[in-house]
Amino acid sequence: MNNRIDFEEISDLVQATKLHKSLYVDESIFKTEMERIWGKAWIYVGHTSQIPNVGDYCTANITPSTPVILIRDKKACVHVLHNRCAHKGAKIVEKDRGTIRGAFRCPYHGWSYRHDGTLLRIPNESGYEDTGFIISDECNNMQPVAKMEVYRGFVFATLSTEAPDLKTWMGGAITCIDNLCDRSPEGEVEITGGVLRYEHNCNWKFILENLNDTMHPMVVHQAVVQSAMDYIGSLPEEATRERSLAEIILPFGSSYENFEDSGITGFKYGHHYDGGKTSIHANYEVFDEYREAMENAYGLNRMNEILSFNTHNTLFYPSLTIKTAIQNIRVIRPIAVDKFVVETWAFKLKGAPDAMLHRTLQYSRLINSSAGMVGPDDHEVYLRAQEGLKSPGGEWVEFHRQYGQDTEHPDRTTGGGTSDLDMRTQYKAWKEYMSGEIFQ
Amino acid sequence: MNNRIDFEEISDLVQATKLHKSLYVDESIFKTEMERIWGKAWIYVGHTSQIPNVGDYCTANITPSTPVILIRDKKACVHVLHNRCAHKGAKIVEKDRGTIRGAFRCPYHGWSYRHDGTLLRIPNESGYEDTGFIISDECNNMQPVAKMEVYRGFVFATLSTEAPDLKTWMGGAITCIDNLCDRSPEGEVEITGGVLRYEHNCNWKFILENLNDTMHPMVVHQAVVQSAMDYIGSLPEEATRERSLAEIILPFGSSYENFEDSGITGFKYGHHYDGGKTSIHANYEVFDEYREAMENAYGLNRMNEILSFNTHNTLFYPSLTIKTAIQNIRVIRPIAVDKFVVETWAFKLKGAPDAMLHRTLQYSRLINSSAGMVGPDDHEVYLRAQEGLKSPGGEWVEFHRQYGQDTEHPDRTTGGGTSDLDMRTQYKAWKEYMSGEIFQ
Amino acid sequence: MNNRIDFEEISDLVQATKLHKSLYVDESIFKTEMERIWGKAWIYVGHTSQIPNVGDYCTANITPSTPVILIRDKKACVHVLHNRCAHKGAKIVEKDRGTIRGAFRCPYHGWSYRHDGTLLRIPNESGYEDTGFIISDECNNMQPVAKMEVYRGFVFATLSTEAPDLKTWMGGAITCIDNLCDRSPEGEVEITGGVLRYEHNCNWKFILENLNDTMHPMVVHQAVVQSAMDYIGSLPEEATRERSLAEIILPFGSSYENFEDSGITGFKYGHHYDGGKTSIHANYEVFDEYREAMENAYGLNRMNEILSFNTHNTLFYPSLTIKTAIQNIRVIRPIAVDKFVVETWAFKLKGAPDAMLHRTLQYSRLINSSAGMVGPDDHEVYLRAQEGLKSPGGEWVEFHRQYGQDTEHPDRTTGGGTSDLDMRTQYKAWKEYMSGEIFQ
Amino acid sequence: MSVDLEETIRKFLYLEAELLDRADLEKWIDLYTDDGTYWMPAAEGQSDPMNHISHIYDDRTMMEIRRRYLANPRTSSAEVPVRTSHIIGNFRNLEKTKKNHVEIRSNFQVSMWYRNSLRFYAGEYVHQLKEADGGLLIKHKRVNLINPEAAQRSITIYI
Amino acid sequence: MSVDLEETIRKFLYLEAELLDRADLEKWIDLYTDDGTYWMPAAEGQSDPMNHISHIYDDRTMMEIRRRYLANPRTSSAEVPVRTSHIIGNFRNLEKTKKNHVEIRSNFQVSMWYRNSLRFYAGEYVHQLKEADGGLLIKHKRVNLINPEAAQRSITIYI
Amino acid sequence: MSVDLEETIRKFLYLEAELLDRADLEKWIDLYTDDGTYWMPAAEGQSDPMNHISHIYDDRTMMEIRRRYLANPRTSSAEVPVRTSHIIGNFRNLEKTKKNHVEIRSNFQVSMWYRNSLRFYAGEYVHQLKEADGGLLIKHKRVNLINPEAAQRSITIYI
Ligand code: FES
Ligand code: FES
Ligand code: FES
Ligand SMILES: [Fe+3]
Ligand SMILES: [Fe+3]
Ligand SMILES: [Fe+3]
Repeated sequence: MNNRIDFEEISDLVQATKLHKSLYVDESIFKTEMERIWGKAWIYVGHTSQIPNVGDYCTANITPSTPVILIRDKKACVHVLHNRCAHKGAKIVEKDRGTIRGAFRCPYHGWSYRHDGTLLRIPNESGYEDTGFIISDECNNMQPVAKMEVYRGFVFATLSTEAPDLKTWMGGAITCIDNLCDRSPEGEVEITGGVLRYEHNCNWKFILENLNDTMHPMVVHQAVVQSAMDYIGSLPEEATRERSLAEIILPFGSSYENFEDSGITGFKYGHHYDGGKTSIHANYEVFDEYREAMENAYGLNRMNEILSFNTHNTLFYPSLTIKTAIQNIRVIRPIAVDKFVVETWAFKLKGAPDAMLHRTLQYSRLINSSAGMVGPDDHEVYLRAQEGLKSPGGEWVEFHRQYGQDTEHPDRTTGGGTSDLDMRTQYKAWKEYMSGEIFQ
Repeated sequence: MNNRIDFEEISDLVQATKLHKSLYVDESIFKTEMERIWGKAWIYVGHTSQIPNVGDYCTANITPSTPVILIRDKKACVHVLHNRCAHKGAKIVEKDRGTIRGAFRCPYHGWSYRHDGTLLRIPNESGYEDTGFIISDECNNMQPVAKMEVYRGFVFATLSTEAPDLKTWMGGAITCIDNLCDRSPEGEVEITGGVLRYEHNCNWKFILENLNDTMHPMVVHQAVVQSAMDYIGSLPEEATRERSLAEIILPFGSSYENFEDSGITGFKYGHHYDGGKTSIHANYEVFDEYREAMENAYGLNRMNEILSFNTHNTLFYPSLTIKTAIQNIRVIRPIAVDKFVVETWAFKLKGAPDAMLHRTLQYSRLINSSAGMVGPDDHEVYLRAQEGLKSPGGEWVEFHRQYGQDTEHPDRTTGGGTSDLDMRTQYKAWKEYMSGEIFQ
Repeated sequence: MNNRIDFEEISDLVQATKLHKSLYVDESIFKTEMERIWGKAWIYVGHTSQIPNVGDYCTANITPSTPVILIRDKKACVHVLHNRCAHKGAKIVEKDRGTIRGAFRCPYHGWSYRHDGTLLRIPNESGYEDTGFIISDECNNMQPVAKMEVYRGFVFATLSTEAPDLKTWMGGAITCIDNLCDRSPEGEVEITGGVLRYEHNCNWKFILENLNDTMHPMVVHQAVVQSAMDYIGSLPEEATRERSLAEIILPFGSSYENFEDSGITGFKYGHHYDGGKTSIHANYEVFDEYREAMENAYGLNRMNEILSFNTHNTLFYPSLTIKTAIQNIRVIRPIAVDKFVVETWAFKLKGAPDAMLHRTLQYSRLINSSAGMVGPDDHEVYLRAQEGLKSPGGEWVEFHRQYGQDTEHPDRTTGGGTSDLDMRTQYKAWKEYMSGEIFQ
Repeated sequence: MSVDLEETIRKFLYLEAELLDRADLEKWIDLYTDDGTYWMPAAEGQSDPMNHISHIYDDRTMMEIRRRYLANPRTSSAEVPVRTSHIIGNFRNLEKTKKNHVEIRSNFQVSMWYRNSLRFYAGEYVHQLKEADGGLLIKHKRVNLINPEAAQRSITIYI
Repeated sequence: MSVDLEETIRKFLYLEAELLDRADLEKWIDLYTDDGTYWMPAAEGQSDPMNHISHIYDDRTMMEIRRRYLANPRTSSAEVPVRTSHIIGNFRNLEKTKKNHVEIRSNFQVSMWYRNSLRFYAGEYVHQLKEADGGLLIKHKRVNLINPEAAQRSITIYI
Repeated sequence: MSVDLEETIRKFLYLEAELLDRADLEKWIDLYTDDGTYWMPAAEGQSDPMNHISHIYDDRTMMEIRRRYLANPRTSSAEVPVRTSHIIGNFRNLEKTKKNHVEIRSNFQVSMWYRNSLRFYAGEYVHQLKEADGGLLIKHKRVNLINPEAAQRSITIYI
């Protein structure tokens, strides 16, 4: 009934400069990942702005078989509960989001639960008398996850009671969440404008490797950049609106030098970002109205500090990646060894002009949508790798770039923007989770 | 090549008042069930009224990989044969039903077999001379199942040579088959009006647990009952036809008290029924013409005895459930750990007015059809449980209701109508079959 | 992570006159076959006429997870390369065929490779300096298969370095390739007219058993032969064109005697053919223009020798079967235990009239197409066997026909045309491959 | 039969389909005559809704109950909405069956999204229509699935 | 080209589809001219039925044999019936190709139920039609599947 | 609204579908007005393309880039061609929205073959059309999928 892999096998699979192909295609490795990584790490569930009112809930899967509910109770506390009736195990809610008025009610036999998951009522309860059933036993509640914490509205949950507290786990990468929120003149962000879900027919790790893989855009996205440039070239001089629309695509053609300059910063537990001082999105226009609001809120210096901290993708390994300068996030939801879904959500910076939200949504639509002009080519190369890695024509995936040349700091590691530091960072964490070295 | 579970594991999975969730979601348990329960118990194959003439056959699957043929031979004997050619294993017939004129003929090399499965002819047989092939060897026949028996037209088969005879196995539940047949003024029933097949995307045990789970209708079927009552409320007084049509739905809103009164009766091997003295269908109209025919056939006392024995669902564990008062049956055909098909068949009571058949069919259509207003909500909660039981947010399914309060009789156990006696009865049998305690 | 079967188990599964059903339905046997048979035998990849020019390529799967590329390089050498980038494993080409101008270029990070697979360039290569990465290491090339050889344009590849050379492996069956090519007045054939792909939802071995199973046509193809004869009977005398069109189907109704006469010849490694002196296609018309070209090319005697060597199907076990007299081939591509694809390709005899190619294509269309009148009935009986062999109503597939009556020659075994010599030949090889007795 | 009539009928059936796609069963029922019926047989060429099982055979009573049922917030099978798109085509065999009554056949394909998966229903419609007050009403709608005998998953709509 | 002609052609193609859906190949063949042909190419944009393989390229001889074959009780692939429903739409590019001959393009989707599973065929039809005796006959029907090069499962019908 | 106009519109939409099926985006863009837009919302009944995410919301600028992008030989997701067949039907609710502008609704089913598998998209079109120079142009096309909120696989075409 169980074919998990041994701890000893793990160390052979992840070496200093190469990974074994089985990481991507082996079902038992996937199952083990679901237990030891996704079943232990802090996983992003949702944002409190999605559930502003009492009883509002949204749902998510922490692992493919761990559906949970994020809900706000009558005292405005938020809870992350397993979406499972304590009676005979029925999933309590089926929709992505909604509002629970009064109490949860299981659709099978009508057990009801408060917003915090505690049992409220069992219909015809007298049948349990003198049977050894203890109605007050906690096992009769909808179960909370092992731990949940909220940081500036970002709700994370873990299935491990041993996980360190959320801030410790985030480490230095927390500055990216701070930066995102600080980009609001009010210091607060809210999710708005719905969600895109993009089904990927490949292993979940491909997208994490791709986020800060700066060697790929020049190749994978060459066609769309050429197309945009070709179109721009065809425009009459006065077509400024068209030109500026088309320019949203150009950063994907940034040179290797540009990318090298942006640098990569890695943290414990696999988190990392590229950029910092600069990123490929550093040149997007700053709207006057926004600059004014920011300066009013923070003063010139602090404003400049905030806006000049420019990261491209920040990964909170393994589930959440943030584009601070764009104000969107992507969330990874694994499904099978060769299937996962990416959710793209947009943030509104409170107090910022609507035009910024419009740009965020435009970016999501053109770049991250399954019907965009960037995501599908990334997906295509993942598919190619998913198929190619089954082949006996090779055993390994290599990641030597700038190996041995990273700089260690007390709380982080930094390296060149075209290095494989992002790979080294995440696979160090992968190995530690999988071999049980981090926490149980 | 084999990952069956050990006998020892079984006892941990089924406890006095709770079941482990793996029973519903674990594929190796499903495979083991197919061998040890479905591969041993008497499984309902069909009814002799489906094959009235020589050569008539119908097919069924005893397990997902055990296709069999029920056929009537030239002497009017019925046989249950494996649907497999002795030569190279081709399935001989592909349709659900039909008539074999003369002999079975395998579509591959033309081996032919008599209605009883014995080999009739091999084309170009001379090639077998002096090869050690013994044409008269029984292994060259279409193989019969280990045992088959017919009771009042109901054909059961078992793949176990050790199974007790059918009547012993049925025990006291046999009275329900008797009652169904006795409800015919001629003492005979026949299947008519075709079959509905309903694909369930969940474990087969959910429907068996639901049959006499009297705690669910008030909740699961609340909406349809409300709808019918709301509609009835909207009718003008004179709309008696409409009102009586709508009333077919009301029993699904019976109160817990009503259900409690109907009682549950359990037998060895997992069989059980609710009702007896009364059931939720006890109040359906008895047609005058029918009452007359019955009284003529049986006399008043015996007629009343027959008609007052009112059971709702009688389960012959694990494959057949009968609604005597409705005159339909449902047959369970497992397919995978999360898939099975339910067949709904209607019986005509010979000598009864057509209106009774019409009502049976109407009931099947409205209640049991995949497009009905009752079945889909039952299916929905099974789906919820199938998903919820994969969650780590709980390990068990509980069934404490009235635990320790059942009454033991020599040949049966009785308990309250809202008790979990139905669960206790079937999981006792499940455990005995799975641990090899009943018969091998 | 691995559930291959033991060598000892193998010998029990294949006995002198019967095969165990698990060969067809057990997934671990299928996986083992892919390693030990398809991962070792010489597998047909394609024909050099498909890639006439520099850079032309076509692709194929040697096993379900072994995609390879057949390509012609600048010196007109052909190569069989694994379709996998050495960097991170992406499949390099995705289409069935095409032309690589200049060099292969991986779509992910742009590594480029010469036509022979050797690494040409890594973009931004400087990142690999001082990292221990050795750019000249062969592991950075697109890997060639273990061995490849070409015989008269037929390209075979093996994943085993221990395989004997191709001619040795082909043994006496090689005369069929010679005969096919010699049927061209110029001694050369070329693939033309595209390919038909037919998805079979059953185990790959069924079609190999069927090729020279002469006991099946009279039964399986009885309907189409009857239909053609019925149609011919309906024709007025003068309808000679219609009659001759219809006659293409008649050989499938050949009598057992005819088939017996054609004989079967088996070779080491599982190869075999039926016919030789004669075959069911021996009576197809020889076009005058063709006869003339042949006589001019070869002289009368040699021409007669060539044309009178008449085989029906010649199997190069396990991947290629040739109809020399028809000039088409079928190629087997396994996908899963119950799925494979058959490709049908037509050959043009260089120097022969177009009418012969038209007939070849007509034959493929009517007989081998998934929309033909012969293939679908073969497929139907394979489906029946695939289902029937899961049944517990029998354990074995028998093949006694003329057992003990074959004639052994130094390099081949001959037997009656309706014998099971084809089965004995291929399952001897199956057992040797699977038990590791042939080569590793 | 005039082209105009057929065009009118097409539009009417498109309207019927639109109401189903919008799940507006209240208006949809109004398209039926008081004695109107909806039939989805469970066997190929089924001749009889009474003596043989059907998937659905609803008169207006059952339509009225079903409409309420499908809209009821407690109907757990409807917690997740069903979304459909009907394509009706191949209109043919328009004939007058009796005074003010016509019958027309068409083919349909219905794409359905439900519980995160896509499903398809296909087959033939037979509509018996009644002309009344210058408009049309449905006397009887028969839905001949191409697979009426197949095992069906839950069907919580009219097709 | 008149709207009337196009409407007539539509009705004619609906009739053709109906005969296929009813598996009435006898009547279906009668819709073809004596030299009529049915072609399902095996490659996108295939120019030639003779020098390149096709899935089907039947003249009336092969139609006559295939009709008998599919109806023969010994045809094991037809023991379980095939059921289909055609939708034809997007009629376009109606043009006169020569005297009494017109060509029209349309799109089709065919839903098929066979051996307990649902399948779909989709693509484009090109019909070459001949006007004769006030009626229409099919001179040539070309079936451009959207996936002519794909591995196909058994196809035991005309699409 | 005249039957003639509707017939003209149908033909126009069939032409639009044909250009999509032939992947002739150059001609397809020419069917749009200079300020024309193509919208595939990501939510049922979505009211707004600006403040809510969409799958696609392209003006001519993005159409022009996308057209070049899909035809670029370096677009790896387009190395294997996408093949489609559109069926448009159930035309309805034709109405004049302002001078020279009409709106029409229809249902669609698109069968797609891509990377060796068949996919289906279904839903409702809303076309806002402008009459110009005796011909029609698309001012706005809205594609209401039946499952706009579903997780989608890569969509490398206009539907
Ligand atoms: S399963 Fe939830 S109340 Fe019974
Ligand atoms: S498999 Fe039945 S006759 Fe050969
Ligand atoms: S995977 Fe091929 S270049 Fe990186
Ligand atoms: Fe990218
Ligand atoms: Fe129920
Ligand atoms: Fe054959």
